[in-house]
Amino acid sequence: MSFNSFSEFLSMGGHGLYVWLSYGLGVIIILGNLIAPLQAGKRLRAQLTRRLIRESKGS
Amino acid sequence: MADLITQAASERAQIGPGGLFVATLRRDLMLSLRRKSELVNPLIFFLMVITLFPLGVSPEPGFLAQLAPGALWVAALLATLLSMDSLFRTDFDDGSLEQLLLSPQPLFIVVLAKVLAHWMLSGLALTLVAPVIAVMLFLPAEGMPGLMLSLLIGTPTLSLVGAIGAALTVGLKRGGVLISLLVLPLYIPVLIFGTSAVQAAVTGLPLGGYLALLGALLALGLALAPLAIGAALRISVSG
Amino acid sequence: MADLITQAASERAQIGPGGLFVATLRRDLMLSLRRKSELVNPLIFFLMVITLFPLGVSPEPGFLAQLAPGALWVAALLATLLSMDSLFRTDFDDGSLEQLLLSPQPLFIVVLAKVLAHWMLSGLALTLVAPVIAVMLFLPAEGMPGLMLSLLIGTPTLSLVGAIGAALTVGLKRGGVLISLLVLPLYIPVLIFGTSAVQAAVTGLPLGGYLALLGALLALGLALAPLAIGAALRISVSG
Amino acid sequence: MADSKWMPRWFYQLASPRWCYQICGKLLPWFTVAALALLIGGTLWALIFAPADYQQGNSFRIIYLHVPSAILAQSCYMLMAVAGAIGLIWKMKVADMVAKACAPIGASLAVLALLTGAIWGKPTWGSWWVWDARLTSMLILFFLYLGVMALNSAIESESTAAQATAVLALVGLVNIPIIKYSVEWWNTLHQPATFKLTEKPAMPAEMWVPLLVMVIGFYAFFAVTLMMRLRNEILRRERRAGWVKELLLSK
Amino acid sequence: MENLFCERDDRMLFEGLGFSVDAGEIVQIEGANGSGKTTLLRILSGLSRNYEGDIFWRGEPIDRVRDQFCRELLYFGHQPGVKALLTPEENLRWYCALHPSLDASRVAEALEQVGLAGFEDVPCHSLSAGQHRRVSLSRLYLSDAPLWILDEPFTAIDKRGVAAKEALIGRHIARGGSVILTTHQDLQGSSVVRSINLDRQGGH
Amino acid sequence: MENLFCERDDRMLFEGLGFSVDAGEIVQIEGANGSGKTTLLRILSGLSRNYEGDIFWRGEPIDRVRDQFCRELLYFGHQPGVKALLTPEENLRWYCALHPSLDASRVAEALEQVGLAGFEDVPCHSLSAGQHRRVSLSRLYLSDAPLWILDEPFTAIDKRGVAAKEALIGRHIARGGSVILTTHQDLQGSSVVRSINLDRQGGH
Ligand code: HEM
Ligand SMILES: Nc1ncnc2c1ncn2[C@@H]1O[C@H](COP(=O)(O)OP(=O)(O)OP(=O)(O)O)[C@@H](O)[C@H]1O
Ligand SMILES: Nc1ncnc2c1ncn2[C@@H]1O[C@H](COP(=O)(O)OP(=O)(O)OP(=O)(O)O)[C@@H](O)[C@H]1O
Ligand SMILES: [Mg+2]
Ligand SMILES: [Mg+2]
Repeated sequence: MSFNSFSEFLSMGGHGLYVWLSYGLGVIIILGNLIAPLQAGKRLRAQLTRRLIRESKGS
Repeated sequence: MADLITQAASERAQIGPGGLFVATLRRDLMLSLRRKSELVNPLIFFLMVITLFPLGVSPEPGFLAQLAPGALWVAALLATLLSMDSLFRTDFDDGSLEQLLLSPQPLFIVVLAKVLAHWMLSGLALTLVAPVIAVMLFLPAEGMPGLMLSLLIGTPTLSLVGAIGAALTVGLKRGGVLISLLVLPLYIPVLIFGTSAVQAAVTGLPLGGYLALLGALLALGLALAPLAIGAALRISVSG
Repeated sequence: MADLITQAASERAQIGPGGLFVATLRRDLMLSLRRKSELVNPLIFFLMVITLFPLGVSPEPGFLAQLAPGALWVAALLATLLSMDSLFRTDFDDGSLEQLLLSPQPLFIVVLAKVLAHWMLSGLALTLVAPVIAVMLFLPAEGMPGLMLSLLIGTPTLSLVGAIGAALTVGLKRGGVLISLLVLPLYIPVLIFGTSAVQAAVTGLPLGGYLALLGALLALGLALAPLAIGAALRISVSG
Repeated sequence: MADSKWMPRWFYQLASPRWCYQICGKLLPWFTVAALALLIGGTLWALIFAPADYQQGNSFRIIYLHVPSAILAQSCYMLMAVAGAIGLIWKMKVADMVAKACAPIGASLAVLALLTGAIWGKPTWGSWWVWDARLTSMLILFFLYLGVMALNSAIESESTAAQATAVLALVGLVNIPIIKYSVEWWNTLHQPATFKLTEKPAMPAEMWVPLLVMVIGFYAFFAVTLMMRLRNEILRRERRAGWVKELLLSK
Repeated sequence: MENLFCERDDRMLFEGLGFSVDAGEIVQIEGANGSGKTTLLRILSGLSRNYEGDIFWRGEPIDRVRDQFCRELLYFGHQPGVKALLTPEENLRWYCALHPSLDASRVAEALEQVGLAGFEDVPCHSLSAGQHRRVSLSRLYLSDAPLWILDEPFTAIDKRGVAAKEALIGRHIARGGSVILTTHQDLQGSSVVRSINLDRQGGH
Repeated sequence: MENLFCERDDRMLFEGLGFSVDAGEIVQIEGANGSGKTTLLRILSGLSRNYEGDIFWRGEPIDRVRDQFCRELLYFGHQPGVKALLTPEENLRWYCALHPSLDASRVAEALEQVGLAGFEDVPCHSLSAGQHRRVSLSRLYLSDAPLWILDEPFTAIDKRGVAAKEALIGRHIARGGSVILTTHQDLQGSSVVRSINLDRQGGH
């Protein structure tokens, strides 16, 4: 444990802005990379299923 | 009976010159945006120049800052010049230009719309990204307003003058004149006033005079260039 | 009977790969020379850049001399890049490229001839006028051999690599890519070694190492690029 | 393909989109758990327990994002080029899809490396950007990714797009070491080590162990997102195949 | 349109050529490849000014009434004037803005009539050669202009398409319009065709 | 040429199409605009690889004998492949270097036969539309290749020109060559024409 208090942890010895900005970006990019394919997958499945059902009804 | 036909046309809700202006502007913007792969996309060119200078010349901030005003303006000028050729050439090649010249609407409207579209994707776009690029070249913050204002007022003149050259050379299949040689001498004043304005801004001198000169050039261009472009187009297509 | 036809063809004095190379080289050179009005004529571009820098940046000899190696190399690089797009595009548009791909002769011969023609009118021409331009930019006389040698060895690589980008994008009507974006990252090493060679020559340091590196890049390009270009052309036309 | 008889069996299996879809589905939960555990544990360790650098203070903690993302951005390019080559030579559809899925991930990681580097640069060097060797070569790698993605999206026919992209990725792959060395050389020539990146051996164990954890975590995370994208891509391209129809309708 | 009179003098291609086009008339310019058909049509439409002689429109020299003439003319040249990057609909909309004789409200209908229904929003570069030309030809369906000048309008069009175009020309004639056209195919359905052969003329 | 067999499978345009071309045979691909004629010819000639199915040349899969096939093929596409800045003769000379089946010694003769005598050293951009295409067509006079694939070869050519081309195709057939072509005009003189209609196929 290299911090004595939570506020010290937040301020990161004066470099808080930089550290938290970086980690914020890191979280955004990692989550983005997980959420984007998940949602794309959901949309794709729904779309393909809808088309399949339409086609099977049509014929 | 024949007169009936003509009458029918005039009774319909007609698209006037304003409509034509908007339609042409939209069409040209759409064309450029769809053809993103256009080689001399001025923005890409701009970015390229900015990446290459530190790599090729020197990555030293002091030197780059000194270089920045001139390099930015030279890049803007080259980007405009290089994208100029295609302004009328694609229309000429696919036959749209003939149709355009056969329109009963005033020619200068279409011409102005085309030049405006060109400027929006070259001059205006450059003006908007210039601050970012200036930061990467370490231009002092005081220079920014001067840079943006001078680009904003100066680049439309570049587009207008360049279009005259493009119109004169559009019909040439072989040999003859070089659009760059025609146009470059006319660009020099804009370049000089433009960089002077930026340098004045950097050193904290007043830059109103330079901007007024750029504005005067623009007014002159707006008044005369559309006529010249129209006449040049008719001559080129007829040849 | 059908075999008779084929036989007749093989009995005739045939034009071999060497003949094809020469014929293509001649054709491309002729085409470029006839179309003098081509905007991105590398020489004109080069001259323009050299005129614009003293006007736009600063006419001071000391500053210009410092700028010269980088500016010359950046101009050479941009000139190559800008003229690259038309290397296969005109052939694609008028249908010659299809014919070229259907030829039983090895594709890399035609490709090499086309790249050579391109280089002769860009890289080689630039190398030949470079001393004049260098003098105008006050490059010290000691830098000349370095400048010319580095341009001579470096620019063919630019043409070869650029041709890969041109071949990859030739089929694209719409959207997406920028040949510059594809090719520029690949140009960086040549730019760096090239300017380093000139700067070494100016300061009197040995430049053999840089030239050897440029030579190695050229050898690599000569070995690999024709294959990549051929594959890219087939892919582009097929799409 | 007829003339690839000498390829081992697993290669054939990999080449089957269906098999690949299923195996990815089986592996995904394991990798997800591993990635989450490593990344969360590593981050806590990095932020709370690792000691501050005696020179750079706490801004040093950025390294735990910066270095893994930089390493991954490079590995990802290599994977993309190799997959592209396999697709080009053996006409293996799955390899094409892997290559296509790699590009956006790699580009985003390159962005992360660039941004964290830039942010780190401000307190350390006093400016957001300098034309330093590593920075420049990372920027160029990012441009390469952009080119690959742009080319892929510009070509309408999917097989043509995959082939063209593979050619570009391969050419770029040859060039990456050249860029790296040329840029480094250029920089050390003109700008003698004004800003030297901290060297690895200088780091005590309590600093580099969490770094190792983060790097492995990033690899696991990369595998997760790659497999998710790959599964989507397989579904999309094989939408006319019987097994996809069955799979979709069974739900 | 009461009286259109046209007289030309050119050195190489044709000399002393003179003819007039009345309302309800089709004039077909004939001639081998390179005999000057396109050249003549470009002169008549006012695109090319490299000629000697006089052209009259409704009895007036054409230079005097250029504006009126442009308003009443529809010209269709060798090049279709279709932007490959735009969709058929976008292409036509621009033409409607350009030329008041084209009726913008009927664009969809015209596209359907040339068989491009369903292709409205496909960029033209992924159309076939014939479909590409059909985009440009659909201007004929929109046009109220009395005079049509058509340079090889049937190139690359399939047989049913040609028949439809001929019917359209017939209707135009019936409404009192006039047409000057060139084509290497025979006009089949049309009745009032007067043809002018350029092969007889000049030294070619 | 004993046996050319070709089988294709494509999603949108045609499915399950299969045909073979023998020596001395003309196959005419028919279909409305946009029915896939050009697409089919490009696949057959090996330009387009976006297809599923097999094509055989003299009994071998075409990918195996690509080289031999190219040597024996003459392809004529929608775009004439003529450089506007070169003269007809220069254009042809390059083609002769490109393709061994073209006989360079007969260039002047071929140009005369397509009616371009006197235009040998005029740059092609000042030729008329039909003359432009004739430059490219004159390759047919030079070619010894057994298989000709011609995509609308008669576009913009005048009637006499079309007759001459048809005679030429007839002679090629008589010598044992084969021709696959598309055209929207009727073939008049030729006898051994088998036609394949793409309109019947597929869902288009
Ligand atoms: C935009 C700015 C930056 C970029 C693009 C960048 C890029 C990179 C790259 C590509 C690596 C190599 C990773 C590997 O393969 O091992 C790296 C490593 C590293 N960077 Fe940065 N960097 C940037 C700024 C910084 C700053 C400001 C610092 C701190 C002063 C820094 C410290 C480090 C350290 C300590 C390593 C690990 C060295 C090693 O393991 O070899 N970087 N960076
Ligand atoms: N590059 C392309 N991308 C997508 N679709 C295309 C492309 N080229 C052609 N098509 C489509 O494929 C179909 C067939 O085109 P093709 O050029 O083969 O027709 P065609 O039979 O030769 O017609 P035409 O008689 O007009 O020459 C058309 O419906 C067209 O819209
Ligand atoms: N730009 C030009 N410069 C010089 N001569 C030209 C030019 N354009 C055409 N010609 C010549 O003028 C003559 C007539 O050309 P034109 O295009 O009018 O022929 P056309 O009758 O339309 O033929 P086609 O049936 O092939 O379209 C041709 O012999 C051609 O060589
Ligand atoms: Mg004509
Ligand atoms: Mg076709």
